Amino acid sequence: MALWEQAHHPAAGGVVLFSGEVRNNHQGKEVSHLSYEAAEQMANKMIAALLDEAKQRWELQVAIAVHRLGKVSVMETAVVVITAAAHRAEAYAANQYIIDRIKHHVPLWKCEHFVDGERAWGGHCSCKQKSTGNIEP
Amino acid sequence: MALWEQAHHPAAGGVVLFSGEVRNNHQGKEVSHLSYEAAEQMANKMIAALLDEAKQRWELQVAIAVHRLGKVSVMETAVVVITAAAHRAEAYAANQYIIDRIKHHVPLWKCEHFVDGERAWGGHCSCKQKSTGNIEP
Amino acid sequence: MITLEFFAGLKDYFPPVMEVRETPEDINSLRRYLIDQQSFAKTLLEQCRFAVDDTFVHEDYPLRQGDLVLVIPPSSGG
Amino acid sequence: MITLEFFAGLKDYFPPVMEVRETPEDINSLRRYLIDQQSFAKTLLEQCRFAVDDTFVHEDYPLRQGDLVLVIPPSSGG
Repeated sequence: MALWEQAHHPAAGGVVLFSGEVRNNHQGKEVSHLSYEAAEQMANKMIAALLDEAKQRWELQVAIAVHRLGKVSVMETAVVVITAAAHRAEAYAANQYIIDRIKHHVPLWKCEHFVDGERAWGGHCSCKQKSTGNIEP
Repeated sequence: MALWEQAHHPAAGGVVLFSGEVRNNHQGKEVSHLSYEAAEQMANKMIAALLDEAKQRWELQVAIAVHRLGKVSVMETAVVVITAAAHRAEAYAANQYIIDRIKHHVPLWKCEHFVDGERAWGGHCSCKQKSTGNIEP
Repeated sequence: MITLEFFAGLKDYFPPVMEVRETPEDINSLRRYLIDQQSFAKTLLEQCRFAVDDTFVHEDYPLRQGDLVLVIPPSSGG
Repeated sequence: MITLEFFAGLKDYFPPVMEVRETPEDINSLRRYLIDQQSFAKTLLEQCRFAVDDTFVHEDYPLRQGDLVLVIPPSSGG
């Protein structure tokens, strides 16, 4: 991956890469593919701000996040987050923080297309956090 | 990286890769390179057992760990851990567990070679855990 | 007049872009207006966040003539 | 007789492989024997773990004629 080339830094001892990939099943139903949609300009601004925030908070040398839009097939990568820090604890913590915020806060939506032809708009995060409908500015 | 090719699975939604890389400094001294030594047969057995344990405990689809021996230069990767699970929380947790065990428990040693010609056998983990000298069977 | 943009599952109930002739007083009024328009989308609309100028705004944010308002269902990226 | 293998920083004080003619009773006796041999390495030897058959063994593990014992300083991989 080309992104990986950008992930190294002489002062970084720990690099963590997260890849969110499309599973072949969801709640027992066979998944054909996913498609992603975003409020694109707003999502891009929020991700850029999120990476800046994480860089400062965990003193990262590298913070990268890329989310695909449109159709993504089973086993393909939908989102990648890379963090690099002097020590590994910070790289892990920042990485998890960034992906959690992307999944729950950034205006990005997953639509699951099942093999049986049905489709469902997501909200089915792996961490099972309920959408609360809170208005968070 | 060739290892990354093996890290994907149709039932895995989250893949985490950790890369431990050589930093250009340690406690203010400029690092020339590192060298690693292992009780090799024992280390290999322990890493294999560790990966099996993690696979069961976190229901991983993939668990890979490779540690280099001999000379490793600044910005090069000394150790890689890859974990894949249905959901990301398990992939992160297992990944951190595996690298912590490799750093603190598996018979592997880092020797830091400094630009000024000095060298020091490691024990300088990023998590600052003190070597306790406990006999852990 | 304000302009609304709808995303994801909301587009099963509303067009991607829609104009509202009478500018509602605030986000809360807008939310109630939309629920009145499409009661089938009530649950989803109650969960939505709203954004103006690419920034999430509170329930009491005062809307102004010409605002572009994004109607944002719960995020599900990743 | 047992055979010892030393690693990492211990090799500043001991050869990579060394034989001990009289088999010590257990790991504890072996540790004390080594500290007697090389008092400069006392701190490091006190921190070491020992392995027989590629498995860490306790302080009271009974050594047997012919054992290959690995003398293992604190790990510092990664």
